[in-house]
Amino acid sequence: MSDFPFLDVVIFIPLAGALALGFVPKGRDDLLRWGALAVTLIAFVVSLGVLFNFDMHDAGFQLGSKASWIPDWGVTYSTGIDGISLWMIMLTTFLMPLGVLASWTITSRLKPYFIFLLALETGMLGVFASLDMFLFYLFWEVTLIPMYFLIGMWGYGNRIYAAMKFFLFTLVGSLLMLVAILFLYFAAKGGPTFDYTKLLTLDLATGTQRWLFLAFFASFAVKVPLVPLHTWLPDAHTEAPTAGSVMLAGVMLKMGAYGLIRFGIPLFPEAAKEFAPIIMGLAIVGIIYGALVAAMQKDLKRLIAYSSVAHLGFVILGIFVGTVQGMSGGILQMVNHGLSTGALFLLVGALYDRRHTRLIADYGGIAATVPIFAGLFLFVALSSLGLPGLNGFVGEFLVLLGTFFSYRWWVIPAAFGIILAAVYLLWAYQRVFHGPITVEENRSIPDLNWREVAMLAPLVALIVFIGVYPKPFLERIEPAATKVVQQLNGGSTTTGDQAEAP
Amino acid sequence: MPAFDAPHVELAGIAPELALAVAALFILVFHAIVGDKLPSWYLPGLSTLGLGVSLFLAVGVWGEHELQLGGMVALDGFATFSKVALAVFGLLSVWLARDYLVREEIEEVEFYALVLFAIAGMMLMVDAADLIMMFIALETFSLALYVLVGYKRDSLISQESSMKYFLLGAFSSTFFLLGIALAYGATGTTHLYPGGDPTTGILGFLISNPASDAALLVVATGLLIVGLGFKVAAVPFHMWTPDAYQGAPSPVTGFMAAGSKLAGFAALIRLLDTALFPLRWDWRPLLLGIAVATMLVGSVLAVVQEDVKRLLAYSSIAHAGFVLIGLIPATDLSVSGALFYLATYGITVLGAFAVVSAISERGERRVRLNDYKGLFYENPLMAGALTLFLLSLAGVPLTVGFVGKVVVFGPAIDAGYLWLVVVAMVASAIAAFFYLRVMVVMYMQEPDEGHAPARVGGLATGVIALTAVATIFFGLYWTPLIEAAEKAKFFANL
Amino acid sequence: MNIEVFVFGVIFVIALGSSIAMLFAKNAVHVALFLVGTQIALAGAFLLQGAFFVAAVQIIVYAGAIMVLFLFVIMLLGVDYRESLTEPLHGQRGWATVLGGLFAVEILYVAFRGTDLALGRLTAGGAGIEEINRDPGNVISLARSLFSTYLLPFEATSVLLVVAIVGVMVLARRIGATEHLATPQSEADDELVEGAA
Amino acid sequence: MTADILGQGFSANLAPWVIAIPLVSSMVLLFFGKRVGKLAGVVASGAIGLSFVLSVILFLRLIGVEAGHETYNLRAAGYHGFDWISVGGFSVAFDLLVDQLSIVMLLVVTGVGTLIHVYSIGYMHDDPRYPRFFSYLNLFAASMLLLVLADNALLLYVGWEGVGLCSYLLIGFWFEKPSAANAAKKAFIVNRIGDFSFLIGIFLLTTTVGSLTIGQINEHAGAMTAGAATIIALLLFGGATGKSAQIPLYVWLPDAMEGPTPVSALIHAATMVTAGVYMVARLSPVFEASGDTALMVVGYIGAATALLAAVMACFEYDIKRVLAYSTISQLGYMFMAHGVHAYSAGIFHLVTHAFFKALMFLGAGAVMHALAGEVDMRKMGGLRKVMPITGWTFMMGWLAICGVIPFAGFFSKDAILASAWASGDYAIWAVGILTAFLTAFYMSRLYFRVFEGRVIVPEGVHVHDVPPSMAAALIPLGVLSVVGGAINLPSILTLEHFLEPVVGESRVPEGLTPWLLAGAALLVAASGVLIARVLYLSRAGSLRRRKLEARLAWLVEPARNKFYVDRIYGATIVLPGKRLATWFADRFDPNVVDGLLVGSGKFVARTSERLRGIQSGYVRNYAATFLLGVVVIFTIVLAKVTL
Amino acid sequence: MSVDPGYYLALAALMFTIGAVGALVRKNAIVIFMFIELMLNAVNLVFVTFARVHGHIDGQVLVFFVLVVAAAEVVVGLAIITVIFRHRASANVDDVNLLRR
Repeated sequence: MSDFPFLDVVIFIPLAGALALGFVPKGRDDLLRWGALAVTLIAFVVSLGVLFNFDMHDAGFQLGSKASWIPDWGVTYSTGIDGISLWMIMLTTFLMPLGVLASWTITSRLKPYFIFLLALETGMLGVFASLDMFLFYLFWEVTLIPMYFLIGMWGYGNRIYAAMKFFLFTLVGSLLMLVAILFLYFAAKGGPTFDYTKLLTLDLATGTQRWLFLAFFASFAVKVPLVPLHTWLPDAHTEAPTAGSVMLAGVMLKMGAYGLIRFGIPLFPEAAKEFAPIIMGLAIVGIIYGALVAAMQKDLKRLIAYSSVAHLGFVILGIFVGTVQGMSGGILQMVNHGLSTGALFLLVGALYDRRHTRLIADYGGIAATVPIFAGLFLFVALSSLGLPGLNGFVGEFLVLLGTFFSYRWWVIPAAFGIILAAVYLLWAYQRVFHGPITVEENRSIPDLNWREVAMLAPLVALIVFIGVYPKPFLERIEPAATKVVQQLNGGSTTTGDQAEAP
Repeated sequence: MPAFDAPHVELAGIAPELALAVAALFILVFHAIVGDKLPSWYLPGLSTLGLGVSLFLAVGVWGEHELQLGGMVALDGFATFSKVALAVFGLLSVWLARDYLVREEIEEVEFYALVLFAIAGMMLMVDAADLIMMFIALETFSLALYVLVGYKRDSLISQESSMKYFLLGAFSSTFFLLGIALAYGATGTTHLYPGGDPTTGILGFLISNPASDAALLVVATGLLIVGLGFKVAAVPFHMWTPDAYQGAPSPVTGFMAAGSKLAGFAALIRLLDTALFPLRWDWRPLLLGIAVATMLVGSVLAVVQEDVKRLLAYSSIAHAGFVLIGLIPATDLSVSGALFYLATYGITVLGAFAVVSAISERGERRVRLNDYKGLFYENPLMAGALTLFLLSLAGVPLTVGFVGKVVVFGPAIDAGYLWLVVVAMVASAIAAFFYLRVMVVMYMQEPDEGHAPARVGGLATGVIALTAVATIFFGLYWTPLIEAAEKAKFFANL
Repeated sequence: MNIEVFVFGVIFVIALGSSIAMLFAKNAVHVALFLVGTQIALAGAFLLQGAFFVAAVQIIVYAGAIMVLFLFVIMLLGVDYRESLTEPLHGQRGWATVLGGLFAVEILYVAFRGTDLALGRLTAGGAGIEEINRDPGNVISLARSLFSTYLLPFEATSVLLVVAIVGVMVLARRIGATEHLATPQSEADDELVEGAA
Repeated sequence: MTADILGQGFSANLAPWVIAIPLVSSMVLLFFGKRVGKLAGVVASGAIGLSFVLSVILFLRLIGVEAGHETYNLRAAGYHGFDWISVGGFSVAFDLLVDQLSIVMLLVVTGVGTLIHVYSIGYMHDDPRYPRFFSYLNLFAASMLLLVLADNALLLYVGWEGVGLCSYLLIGFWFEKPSAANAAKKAFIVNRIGDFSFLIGIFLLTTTVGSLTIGQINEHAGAMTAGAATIIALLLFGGATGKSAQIPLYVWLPDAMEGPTPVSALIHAATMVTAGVYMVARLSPVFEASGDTALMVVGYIGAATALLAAVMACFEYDIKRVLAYSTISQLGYMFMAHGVHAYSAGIFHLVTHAFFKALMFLGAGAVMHALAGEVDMRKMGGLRKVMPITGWTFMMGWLAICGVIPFAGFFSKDAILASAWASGDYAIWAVGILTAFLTAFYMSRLYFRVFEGRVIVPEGVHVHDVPPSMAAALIPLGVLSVVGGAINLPSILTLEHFLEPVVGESRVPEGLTPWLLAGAALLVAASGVLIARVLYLSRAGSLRRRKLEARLAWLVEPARNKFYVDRIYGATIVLPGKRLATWFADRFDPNVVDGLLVGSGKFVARTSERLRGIQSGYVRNYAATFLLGVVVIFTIVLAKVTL
Repeated sequence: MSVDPGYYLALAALMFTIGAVGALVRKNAIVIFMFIELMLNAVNLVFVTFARVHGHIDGQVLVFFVLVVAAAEVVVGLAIITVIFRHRASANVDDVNLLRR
């Protein structure tokens, strides 16, 4: 194992890149684009160092560093990852170059655009690597600002409303979390501390746990988003520029689920256990409701946004069922959703670049004009609807299996969601790609170019890879997932080992 | 009756104030003699010198701890910290004002003198250990501010804001004075702290007498809170704030928001958290109510404002509410948090008004929210700086505003005022909305035609740069500031 | 009936009477005159309580200098200006009455009970002042106090007065007195004026 | 289990190649289709042909194991690929299993598949998306082979959904037609509903058995309680009703005829739709473990489907749809067989059905090919004269399905009827015999209308017989339809005994009974053919038809409307679902959910707007507010002090 | 027998109240300002009264400071009012409401 601080370096590469981009002289748009691409690629390469140095047999935190920061308030710069954060970080660094590629078509105000995008990456990476509550909250909030500007400045028609809604919804949640963090800070044994690992040893009364958990949950539930706090998502997704949507869906939504896994459950296990049925109920409602609402959307991006609500419902369900399968599946599903939905947004973005409309009604029959595009879209849609052999299935299956182990009946409505997923995705696919061409402009849409294919190819490859051989992912997730599940269950794990009659 | 005993005059405590008063008088006299013969920058130069000396003198007594001048002033860390902050605010305001005054072609001499006098008054306010001293200090800087607010005599709104501020200010000081009178009636003294005899002074009275004797003092406390509440713009004594902030010249608004708030709060903290600390069960409910009302009214009303200065005025009301949260627990931690908050809020808000002032164009024609359309494209640095300040005001991490919230809300939570902090969070969320609105206008709307890019003077740029750097720096590394605030103990610490 | 009580009664009636009269006088000059009346009555109250010097100052400085300043300004602005006593602001008078009434009740309660509440031990009242007035005398005692304990506030008032002077200089200077002051009225003002109209 | 089957000593390491070859070919054609061009058909056929060859080798190896042994043992070989999903105690590997049952399916899929690929070379020749078509066909073959070879239920499920996907792709191959696009979507979604049931069945298997390998499941099935087994079996069967188009999920199959005809032949007749039949046989111990309940359901649903579809087929004019209903009906037949424990009979019928139904579909395709896509039987007639190859081969298929001795269908159908009789469930037998009659009737109707009698062809169409590539598929299939029954001729090559180690022994009637039953079957077949002949080939046929139709009006109308099932589903599930979703999407979400959330924000703004008025600009108002504050504070303070 | 301080305080209280009410109901800025002076006077009476009650001179000293402050306020206040009057030819505070809402 190398001593090189891969993790810390990878967090700050994008920030450094953003600063560097600030010095690019005016009018050098290409330099900005290639520079941003280079930065994100370097970050990805360095993150591979994180991946290869990761010891999969260690369920604890590794590869991090710790430095005193504000001694008076016990704030430290403390990082470290386990198998859960590892994949979140990989997902972020992986998606980011694709996001930059997707931004090739942006022509106005490139400099701030890429600066915000890169700053966003640092923020997101920081969220996943922080082991100090203060640091975590810092990164957590900091991600809001670049995203706010990305939506508000480079978004589409209703972008201001969307940006505002995005910011305020998430802010309200996170402010409550801040209160809880401060409470924890003072409640810590042996003097106030923001140190996550020390806070883990807290033994809070259940009543206290309850409201602290709810405060954290408020923040994470908005981010995930759980029904009924999801309404910012369709707006934000729809109006954001392509890269924004990709990052938002691909990574930022995971921050909520990640937060629940990292903080919600381990810090407040009893409360988490208590609220688990309610949260699972919300998750299942989200699965069904998201799918139903998605089916009726007239706007492609909105549809995908609602599908995210449904998908994240699976993630949350998996997290709270209290089985290793569910937890691992939920975590894997986070990655899967990032890939699939990211790809969907990239595709819709490419389509928008060509026709400047996202309305389903403006399309129809374009599979004939853009076969590569149609094929890729179908492929990604299939991944999204959980076709076995592609990534979505592995995650959803494990979640459902995990659910089945602990909450037998809940699996029925949840699994019903996979039927609905087929309904809304295929129906939308049919309306966009099948049938005769009704709008004349659609006859002359150019198919995907090399750049777009290049940005989708890695996604496609991973979608297949995870679908066929998820082992490298699962074996790194499992130790950490097991730990969290043990915390949720108060020490014991439920696995599929026991055979019992129904 | 003892014969006249000449007081022992120690000047260490009030040296910074003296330096400022001297500097102000010197400016007036020197200008009267020399007139316009010297280059005009000598005036801000002199002011800077005076403020610098004052700052130096203030820092020089850091760590000392005594009651001086017949118990009239307390030389303690709390006062010193506040004075240093005030001197810094003064420096920033003077530099900022210089460019403004040149642009607006307003005579400068008295402006600097008044600013220096005002700061002297504020400094006296923060170290006053006697109610009547406090009152005179209050009146000194208030009078200076009335004039400064109306300094643009040719502007109707400047006059108007001056008159409103003045009338209400005078009105409120009668209540403050009545409070002093009742306190005097209750205790027979206006000193806050015991001198040699531990039973003297209001604090001594409270310690040495049964609580039942303090009833009149409680009433007096209520009136004192009213009077100082007016200064710090606490609801429902805030009504002057939007009008005065909007009408005053922008640098003055910034100065008021930073300095006047700090001075008022410092006095309030000194009063409540030391001298009247034994009465905390009586004043806490008042402060709780005021804090809640202040936070909510400030942030809710700001939502629909169309004038940036007015918007910032409402925001300053909301911030007053946040600072009040730091007063309520009255613990060491909460007081240092409040001090930290006041100092950093001052820097941030001065920065914000510096930007507002810099881009407002001659005659402050450009202060409506709509005038900021597309500012980012016209002047990215200014827009960026304003964004930074607004984010700090909104309490977004990486800015000092966030740290301020942490150090104020944290101790409150620790002291069990969880619900109060939750209310504060609600208010913060509402407040975020209007800060975001400004950003929306600056970044997400297309610029209107017809605005020539603002020419920002060198000093103003410097102020903006300094405050911006401070906002970020202390947002990332707040150790020095919080350490200082934590060491800023009262003369009489309970 | 005790002479002090009688005098107090007269003072009470005059002070309160002219205060109330202030409320209803239409002409500002009349208001000023009633205020002078109140102040003179107050001076009497001061005398009654052994504050001789303060009583004198009250008449000379307050009723004299300050009120002359008021009258001066009133003259400057137009002596024949008669204020209409109708109330243009909706509800203002009602609110003022209600709040004033409540405030009066409360503060009266404090006035009567306040002394009891805080000072039950000082019913002897006044003895100390009489003592001081005899020896070393009212003025001497005041002066000693002013230049020892209250030295700093005393000096600070000088700053206060300088501020006031400078302020008045700034405000009273005629616009255009200096050649570079011909600033046009700002646009923002115009907008506001239109908005108000 | 794994250990001992591996010990059986034949190597299954060819098994993954059986799947991989068509898969790779499919990918090549998908990515480089343009470059491959018209060679695509050859490549694809070659790939699947190679798979067939490998399958034959596997088959020979499997039989070879047996050399020198008289008793039938389970002959199976496993192939261990890699761990697929492994979390906690749950683990599923990418393992393949070759045994008697899967080898039969393997041969059918690759064999019939190859023929249909070859046929498609001619049939799809002019299609602009020619390479894509073959890519999909290959992909289908790969998925189907995975389904067949899967060693565990989850891998089976992968293939299961994979073939569903390919079915979607191929039904919607001509996506420009809205009806095709609709049919594709419908097929996928209806199948998903079945899959949902299947998946939950898998979950239950996981918890009850603790493993998902076929061997483990079948070994431990007996240890389950009857209740558990019944629930699991029914859930699994739920999956089968989707894939194999049984009541209540059969509705997609008639619509699926929108796809190219080779697709109908391959997927919707010979292979994919039989996946359910295969799966039930594969996991038969689970069904057995439930006592009679689960199998009874299987049998009755099969019977009901068989009858219902047959009735519908009698009144249909679309040539492909008749075949589709016939397929549904025949699949029902197979489930009937399973229902009476006669799994091998079911599989037997599966095989013969694959031969003759693929043949007939291909024949129908040839007809359509010749008649410019015409599908209405009323516009055809006497075609055997103009397209002899098609006509004669079709006749083989017709006779086979009618159950005329000695064609393939006779044997398999007879095996089922005999088993039904032997099981003592005479109702099923009765339905079977009735269905046999109806089958004979409607197939004869089709055959007579299209191939016999007066020559009728659409105007302006030059009718031509099939090109060689198509003939190359028709003729072998014709031959198989004739002799296919031989694989289960007693004491020659008995499929039944061959499968016995996997699916158990079938109960067969003894003594004279089988002969009587066979006679009865022949009789009904003959009468069906005869009636059809009277109605469709005789001169007074049309008049008699009209009379009969009038008398059967109560049946004709509903049957022509598919017994309104589509409409009922539409009105009870699709429409309310759509309405609910629309209400959610257009009303509830924006107004209620978002309304509440955004409304709280709007409330703040409104409050702000309202409170603004207090800041009236009148300084005296400000003073009043100030005084109000003072009074309030005074009140609070006094209340506190005096209390 | 002297008058109970409570009555002096009561007088001061009433004057203070009248001052406050007057400041609320009158429209002329100068008049309003005079009412504020009235309130200051009332406070003075309180100081003097408490000085007598406590029996020491401090309360009377405080009156001086009030006086000085009042004088300074008057100077500045009247200057402000004059400036406004110059521009508007009105001393009515109700006319001064450009800044609102």
